Amino acid sequence: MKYIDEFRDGDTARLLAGLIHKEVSPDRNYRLMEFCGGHTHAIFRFGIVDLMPENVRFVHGPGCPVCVLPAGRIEAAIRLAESSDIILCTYADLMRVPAGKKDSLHKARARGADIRMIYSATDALAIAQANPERQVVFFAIGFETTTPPTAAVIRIAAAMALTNFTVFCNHVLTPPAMAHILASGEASIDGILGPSHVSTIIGSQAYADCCAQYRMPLVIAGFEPVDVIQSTLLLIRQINEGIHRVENQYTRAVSASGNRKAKALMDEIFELRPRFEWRGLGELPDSALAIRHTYAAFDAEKRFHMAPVTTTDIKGCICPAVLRGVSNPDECKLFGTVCTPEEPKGACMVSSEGACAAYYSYGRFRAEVTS
Amino acid sequence: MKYIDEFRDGDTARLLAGLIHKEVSPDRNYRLMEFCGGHTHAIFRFGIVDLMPENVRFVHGPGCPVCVLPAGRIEAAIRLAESSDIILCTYADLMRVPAGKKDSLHKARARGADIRMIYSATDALAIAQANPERQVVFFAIGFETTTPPTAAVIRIAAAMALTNFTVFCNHVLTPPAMAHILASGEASIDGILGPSHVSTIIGSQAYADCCAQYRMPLVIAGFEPVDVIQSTLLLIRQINEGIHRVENQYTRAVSASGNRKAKALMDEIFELRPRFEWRGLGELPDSALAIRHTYAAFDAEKRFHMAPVTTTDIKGCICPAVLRGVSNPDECKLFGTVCTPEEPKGACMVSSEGACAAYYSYGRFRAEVTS
Amino acid sequence: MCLAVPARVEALDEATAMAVVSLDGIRKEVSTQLLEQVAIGDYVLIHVGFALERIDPVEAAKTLALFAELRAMDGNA
Amino acid sequence: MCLAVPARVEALDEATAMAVVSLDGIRKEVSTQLLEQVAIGDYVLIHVGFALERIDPVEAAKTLALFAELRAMDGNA
Amino acid sequence: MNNPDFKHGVIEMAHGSGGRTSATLIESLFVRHFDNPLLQQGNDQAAFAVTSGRMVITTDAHVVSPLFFPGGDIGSLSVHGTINDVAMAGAQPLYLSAAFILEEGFPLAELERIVISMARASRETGIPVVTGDTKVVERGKGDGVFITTTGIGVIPDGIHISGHLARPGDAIILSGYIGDHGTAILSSREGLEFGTTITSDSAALHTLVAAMIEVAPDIRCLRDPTRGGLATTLNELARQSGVGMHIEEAAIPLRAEVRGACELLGLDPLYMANEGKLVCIVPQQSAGRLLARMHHHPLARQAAIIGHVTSDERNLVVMQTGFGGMRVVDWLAGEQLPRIC
Amino acid sequence: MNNPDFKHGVIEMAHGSGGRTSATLIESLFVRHFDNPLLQQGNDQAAFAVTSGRMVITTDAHVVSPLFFPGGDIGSLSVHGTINDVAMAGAQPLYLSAAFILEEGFPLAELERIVISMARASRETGIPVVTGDTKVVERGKGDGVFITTTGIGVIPDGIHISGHLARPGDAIILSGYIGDHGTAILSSREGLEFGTTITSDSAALHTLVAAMIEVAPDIRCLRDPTRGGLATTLNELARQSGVGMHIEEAAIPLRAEVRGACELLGLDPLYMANEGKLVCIVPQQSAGRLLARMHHHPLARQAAIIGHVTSDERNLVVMQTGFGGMRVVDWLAGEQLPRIC
Ligand code: SF4
Ligand code: SF4
Ligand SMILES: [Mg+2]
Ligand SMILES: [Mg+2]
Ligand SMILES: [Mg+2]
Ligand SMILES: [Mg+2]
Ligand SMILES: [Mg+2]
Ligand SMILES: [Mg+2]
Ligand SMILES: [Mg+2]
Ligand SMILES: [Mg+2]
Ligand SMILES: [Mg+2]
Ligand SMILES: [Mg+2]
Repeated sequence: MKYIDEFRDGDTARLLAGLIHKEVSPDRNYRLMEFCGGHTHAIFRFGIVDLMPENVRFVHGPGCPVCVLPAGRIEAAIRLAESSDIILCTYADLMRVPAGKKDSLHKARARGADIRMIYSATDALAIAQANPERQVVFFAIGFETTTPPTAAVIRIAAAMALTNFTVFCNHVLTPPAMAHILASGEASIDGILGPSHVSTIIGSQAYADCCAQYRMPLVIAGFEPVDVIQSTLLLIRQINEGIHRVENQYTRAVSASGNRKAKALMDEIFELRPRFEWRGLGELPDSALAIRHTYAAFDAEKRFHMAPVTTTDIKGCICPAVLRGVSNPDECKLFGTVCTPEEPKGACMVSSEGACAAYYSYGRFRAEVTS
Repeated sequence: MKYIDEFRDGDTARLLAGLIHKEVSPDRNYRLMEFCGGHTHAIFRFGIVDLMPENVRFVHGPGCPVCVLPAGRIEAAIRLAESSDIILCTYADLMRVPAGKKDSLHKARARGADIRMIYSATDALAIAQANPERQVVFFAIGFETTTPPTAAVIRIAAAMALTNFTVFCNHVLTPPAMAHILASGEASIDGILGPSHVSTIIGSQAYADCCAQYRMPLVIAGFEPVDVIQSTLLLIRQINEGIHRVENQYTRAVSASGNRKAKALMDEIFELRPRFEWRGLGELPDSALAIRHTYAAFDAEKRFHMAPVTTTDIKGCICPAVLRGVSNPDECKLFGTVCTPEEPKGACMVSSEGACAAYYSYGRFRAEVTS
Repeated sequence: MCLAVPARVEALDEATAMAVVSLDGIRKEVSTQLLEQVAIGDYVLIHVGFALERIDPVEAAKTLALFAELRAMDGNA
Repeated sequence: MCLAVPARVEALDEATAMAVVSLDGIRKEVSTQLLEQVAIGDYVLIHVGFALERIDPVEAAKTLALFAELRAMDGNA
Repeated sequence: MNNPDFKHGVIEMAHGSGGRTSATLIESLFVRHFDNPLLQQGNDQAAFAVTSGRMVITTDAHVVSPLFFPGGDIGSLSVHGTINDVAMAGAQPLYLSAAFILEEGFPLAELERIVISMARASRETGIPVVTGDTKVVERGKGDGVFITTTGIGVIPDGIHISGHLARPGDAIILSGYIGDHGTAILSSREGLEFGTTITSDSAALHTLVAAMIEVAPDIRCLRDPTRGGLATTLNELARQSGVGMHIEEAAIPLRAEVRGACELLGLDPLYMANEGKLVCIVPQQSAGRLLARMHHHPLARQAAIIGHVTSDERNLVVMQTGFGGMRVVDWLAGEQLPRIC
Repeated sequence: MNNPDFKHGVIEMAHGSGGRTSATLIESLFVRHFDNPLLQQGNDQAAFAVTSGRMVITTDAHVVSPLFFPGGDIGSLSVHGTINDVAMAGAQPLYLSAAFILEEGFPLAELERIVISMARASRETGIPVVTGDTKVVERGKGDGVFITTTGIGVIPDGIHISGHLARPGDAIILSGYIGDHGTAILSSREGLEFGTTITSDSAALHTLVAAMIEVAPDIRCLRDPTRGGLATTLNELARQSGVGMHIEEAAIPLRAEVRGACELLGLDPLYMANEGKLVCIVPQQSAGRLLARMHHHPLARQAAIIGHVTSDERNLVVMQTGFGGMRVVDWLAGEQLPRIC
C-alpha cells in the first residue's frame, strides 16, 4: 500500500532507532508524550518500545477522542435514546465506552434503544432521509479531524431543510488540551509527538504559541512506525540541543496552515463553547465546539433540551491520570483483572487507541514475551 | 360440560332422528335452510346428515359473518394498514379471507403491515392504551351477537377520551338478509333453522314479520347437534301441518325480546347504514350498522377518509350462490382442487363455518366414508 | 356463526363489570356489562370475551325433560 | 487518534463532490468536499468517509529519499 | 476474565463474536451446566465410539412462545422433543447437540434458567448435550432464544419402525391424553390468558419406547403428535403408508380442561400440540400385550387403542364421533387460531 | 394441494404450522432439492447403518447477514461450515441435518435460491441432508432465515485429533489466505459497502483433511478459524493444550485487498472470519511432508507454516511483526467493529 508500506519498513526503523541509540545522552531520561492514541497504538502494535534505549520513555497523552469524552455525555445520549423514540447514530468506537453505573451505549441498545453504528457522518444523514417520521440524532465526537465531516453534514441537512436530523455535538480541540497538560506540569515531559491527522486540518502553526510558552519541543509525527521513530529522533535532537520548536515530520500530509476549506467550514457551523468537561482534564475553557445559533435547528442539545448529566467517577480507575500522562495503565489496580477489554471499567480500556487497551492487548505480558 | 354434553348425546339424537324418519312424508322433499354457519358446522362435524331421511336436505344460508363480508371491505382494511403506520386489530377468523388479487390480511401481515389478532374487542382497546403514539384500528365484523361488544368498547373509549382508537365497522343485521333470501325466492326452501346466538340478543320476535310475510316456518335452533335435530323435527312438523310461525327450540338462551341492555347499547352507538354490500347478496338497504355521528371520533372510515373499494369477483367461485342457498359447494369447479382451506379462493372456504370449508373438511369424501 | 359457550360464573366484580367464569376447569375473565343481572353460579354464554346472556335453567330443564321422556318411551317400546 | 488511510483517487464526480478511491483493490466512495482541489491519481487521506487532505508526493519523496540515504550510508558502513 | 453477570446482565452482540466474551459465556453457562467430558474437551465437535448397527439422526428447531409455560420451558422442551424423535425410530438416544440463537438484550438470568432446565432434562433422561453453538442476533432479529437440538441414537437389532410400514388391520395406539401441551401454551400466551391447572405434557419417551419394543418388536410406526396434533400425525402416517385410518372419538383420552379450552376458543383438540405422547401402529395380535405393558409405564397410564388402519386408497382418516356420526379428520389447514365464529 | 408460489409468494405462519401447508413446503422445496432416499422417507428422523469405530457430531447455527454475499450465501455456508467442523476431528463426514427458522414474510424465491445453493453444496461435497425441520416465526422475530446444520462423521482408525494435543515444538500450518470471508461479508453489509473482487472462501475442507491425514496421521489439532479469526483460534488451541504459540506475521498468507479493507476500517485481519481455511498443528518432523501434500490440494495451494508451539505457561500467542517487533496476539475482545480512531 503506497504511503503505508514504506513507513512500516523494519530496516529503516532499525536504522533510525540506531541513530537514536547513538544520539541519546546516557545520563538523562527522555520523557516523550505521544499526544495521540494513534501513536500509542503504533508503538504497541509494532513493538517500537523494543527498539528504544532504556532512557527513552513514552508517556501517553489525551489524544483519544473516545477516552476524553466524559461519562456524563454518554449518559446524556443514553437518556435521550431511551426517553424518546429517536434513532441515535454513533461511530462504533463509542458503543462500549462506560457511562455511569456500568452502562454503555451497547448495553442501552441491548435493552432496546434504537442505536445505530455508522461508519461515516453521511450515513446518519441517509438514515434521517430514510426515516422521515423519526428523529435522528448523530452523536458526534472527535478532534479537529472528525469535526469537518460533521460540519459538512450539518450544512447539507440545512440545505435540504431536514427537520428530523440533529447533532449531539461533542467535538473538542487539540491545542487547549495540550496547553492544559503543559500548564499543569504534572506529566513532567521533555517533548511531544504531535498529532498527525488533526494537524492536516489545523496545520503545524497551531502549536506554535503553546510550544513557545512552555518551551516545549514538538514534532508533528505520522502514525506509521517509521514516522514515530523518525519523529522521536527529531525530538531527541531538539532536546539535546536545548531548543524547542514545532517541527513537522509528517510533511507529506501536514502544511503550516492546514486545510483552509475544512477550517472555514468548521468556522461556519461551529463556535467555541465557553467551557467543556474532558475526562481526566476537568473543565477546560474554550476547548470544545458548539453548533452556532444559525444552525440551532440541528443542535440536539437544543431540540431535545438535553440537560447536563454528571456521573460519579469509576472507583479505582486511574484513567484521568493516564490521560494526563501522570500514570501508566499498569499502575491501575483494576488493570487486567477487573478491567479488561471485555468488561472495560474506564474509557482507556475501550478504544484500541486507549492506553490501557494498548497495554492490555499488546503489552500486558511484554516482560514475558521478550524475555 | 354442562349445557353442552346433554345436547351432544347420540342416543337422544337418534331418538329424535327416528321421529323425523317417522314423521316425514315420503312423497315430498324438505329443503331446510340452516341460516347460520354454526349450524352448518354442527351438521358436518357431528355427521347429522347421516341421520336424516333422504328427502330432508339442508341448504346453507348466509349466516357466516366472515363469508358475507365483501372482498372490498378487506381490501380497504389492507390498504389502510399498509398506507399508514396504524395497528390493525382483527379477529383471527378474518386473517385468511381472500381480498382482491389473491391478497388477504395474513398476507399483508407477512409483507409487513402491523396486523394483530385479538380474541376480544377489549384486547383492541388494551392495545390502543399500550401504544398511545400509534393509531389503533379495530376491524369489527359480525352479526348482532358480536356487535354489542364492539359497542361496549366504543363507549369505554369515549369515556376514556382515547384519541388513538377507532373502529372500522362492518357489523351487519340478520333479519334483512333473511328477508332478502326469502324475497328472491331463488333458494326454494321450505323452512328455516333460525340463528341461535344472534337471537339471544335480538329475540325471537325479530323474525316474526319476515316469517309472516313469506309464510315461512322458522325454528330458532341451538348449535348443538341435538338442538339442530330437534329443531329440524319441529320444522318438519310445521311444514307437515302447513303452518308457519316463529318457534323457539333454544329457549334456554333466547327470549322473545332478546337482551334489552345489549340492544340499547347498540342503539346508542350505532345507526342504520342506508345501504351495505353483502358478499353474495349484493347491496341491501338498512342491512348494516354505522357508528353514529356522536361517536364519529371513533369511526375509522371517517378518521382515515377510507374510500370504498370495489374488487372484481373471483373467477369461478360460486360463493355468492352458495350463500344464497342456490348452490352446493361441490357444484363449484374450483372446490377441492384449486380452492382448498390452505389456499382458499372464496370466503366460504375459510371459516370453519363456511359451507365450502365444512364440506371440504368433513364432507368431501362422505360418499366413500359411509360406503 | 357466533361461537358462544356456556360457562359458570365463579366470581363477580361489580365495579368493573367483570366476572371469572369457568368451563370444566378453564377459568377466564369476561365482561358482564351486557347483562342486566348475573349471580355467582349462573351459567352465561361467552362470546368474544363478553357474557351475552344467562342460560335459563328452568327452560333448559324443560327441554331436557322432554328428551328424558322420549328416552323413557323408547325404553318401553 | 483519527484513523485515516491514504488511498488513490480513481474517479471524480464534481457535481456531487464525491470520489471513488482505491486502496490495494478496495474501492470506496468518499466525499471530496473538504478538499480545495483534487485530481484523479492523487492520494488522499480518508477519514470517516471524507478525504481530509491530499498526500503531497514531493514531500513524501523527500522523506523517503532521506531514508534511502540512511540505508545507503548503512550499506557502506 | 470476569464471568457474565447472570443476575442483571443481558445478551450482547459480543457474546456471539467468537472471541473471549463468547468463550466465557460458553464456559460459565453451557459447559458448566451441561457438565460432561465430551463437551468439556472444548472442541468444535464431540467424538464418541459406536458399535456397528443402525443409527438415527434427527433435528428440531424450538421457537416456542412464551419461553416459559406451565409444565416446562423451551429448554426442557428442546431436550424432550429431540429425544422423542430419536425414540420414534425405536432407537436408544445417545447424544444431543444444541445450537442457541440468542437475541441481543435477552436477560442472562432467563437464559441461565433455560440452560439449567435443559441440563436437568438432559441429566434426568441420561442423554448428554455433547456439542453446541451460540450465535447472537441484533435486537429485533430474534425472539429471545431459539434452540435447535439434534439427537443421534442407535436402533436395536431387529427393530424396523418407519412411517411407511402401517398395514390395513393394524391397531392404532395413543399413549395418553391429547392437547395438554397446546393448552398450556395457549393459557400463557399474551392476550389470551386463561386459568387452568393443565401443564404441558413435555416428556422424554425413550424409556417408554424401550419398554414397548421389548414386548412388541413388531411395532410398525411410532410418531409423536407434536405440531398439528393427533389429526396431522395420523394423516402423515396414512399418506406415508398409503393406507386409511379409522378412529373412535370416544376412545381418545382427553382431559375435561383441554376440551373446555377448545370449546372456549373454537379449537379442535385433535389439532392441539403434544410433547409427551406417541402414536403407535402395531399388528392387532400384539396390540393387547403392548397396551398392557404401556399401562405400567408412568408416561402411558392412559394409553388406549383408538382405532385401526384401513385400506382406503385416498388415505383418509375418518372418525366415529362421540355423537355417533362419521367425519373426515383432515390435515391441519393453515394455522389453528382461536376463532369467534 | 397447490404448490407454494415460489415466484411471488412469501413465508406465512401456516408454513410452520405442522399441517398440510408445512408438508407441502417441505415436499416441494426441501425434499425436492435435497433429493435423497433418507429424506424422502418422510420420517422425523433418518436411519442409516454404521460400522464400529469412532464418530463425531457437531452443530452450528448460521445467522449470517447479508444472506447472500460475494462467493456464497447462508445455504452453502451452512453446509460447508458444519462439514468443516466434522472434518476438523479428522473425520469423514457422513450426513447433515438442517433446521430452518424462517421469518414470516420472507420471499419464497429467496428461500428457494438458498435451498438450491445448499443442495448444490451438499451434492458437490457428497454429504446429503438426510433430516430436517422448519419453523416459522412472526415478522420481526427473526431475520429472514436462520439455518442450523448438524453433521456426523466417522473418524478413521488411528486418528486422534483434538484441540488439547498441541505440544511445544509442533509446527503451526495455515492452509491459505486469511480474512476473505470476513471481508466479503463486510463489503456487502448495509452502510459499509465497498467495492472488492474478494469473495468468501467458504468451502468444504473434508477432502483436504482426508489428504492431510493420509500423509500425516500424527496431526495433533485441526481447527477452522471462523468467527474470531486466526487469532482467536490460536488462542483457543493454546489454552486447550496448555501451551503458547509463536507466529510470524510475514508468513501468514494475506491478500492485498483484505489488508486494504482492514486498513480502511481499522480492523485487524487476524480477527477476520474464514470459512474455508484450517489451522493444523503437527509435529515438526511431519510438517514438511504435510505442507507439500497440502500444496497439491486446490484448497491449500498457499498453505504455509506460520509458526510453532511454545511452552508458555500463560498460553500466550505472540507474533513477530512484519516490522520486526513482537506483540501479543490476544483473543478477540467484544466484537470487531469498524472504527474511526
Ligand atoms: S485499566 Fe481500566 S480502570 Fe484502570 S485506568 Fe485503565 S481504563 Fe481505568
Ligand atoms: S369452493 Fe372455493 S371457489 Fe368454490 S364456491 Fe367455495 S369458496 Fe368459492
Ligand atoms: Mg425432528
Ligand atoms: Mg420433535
Ligand atoms: Mg460453532
Ligand atoms: Mg423481538
Ligand atoms: Mg416428531
Ligand atoms: Mg460446530
Ligand atoms: Mg463451523
Ligand atoms: Mg420437526
Ligand atoms: Mg427483521
Ligand atoms: Mg469450527
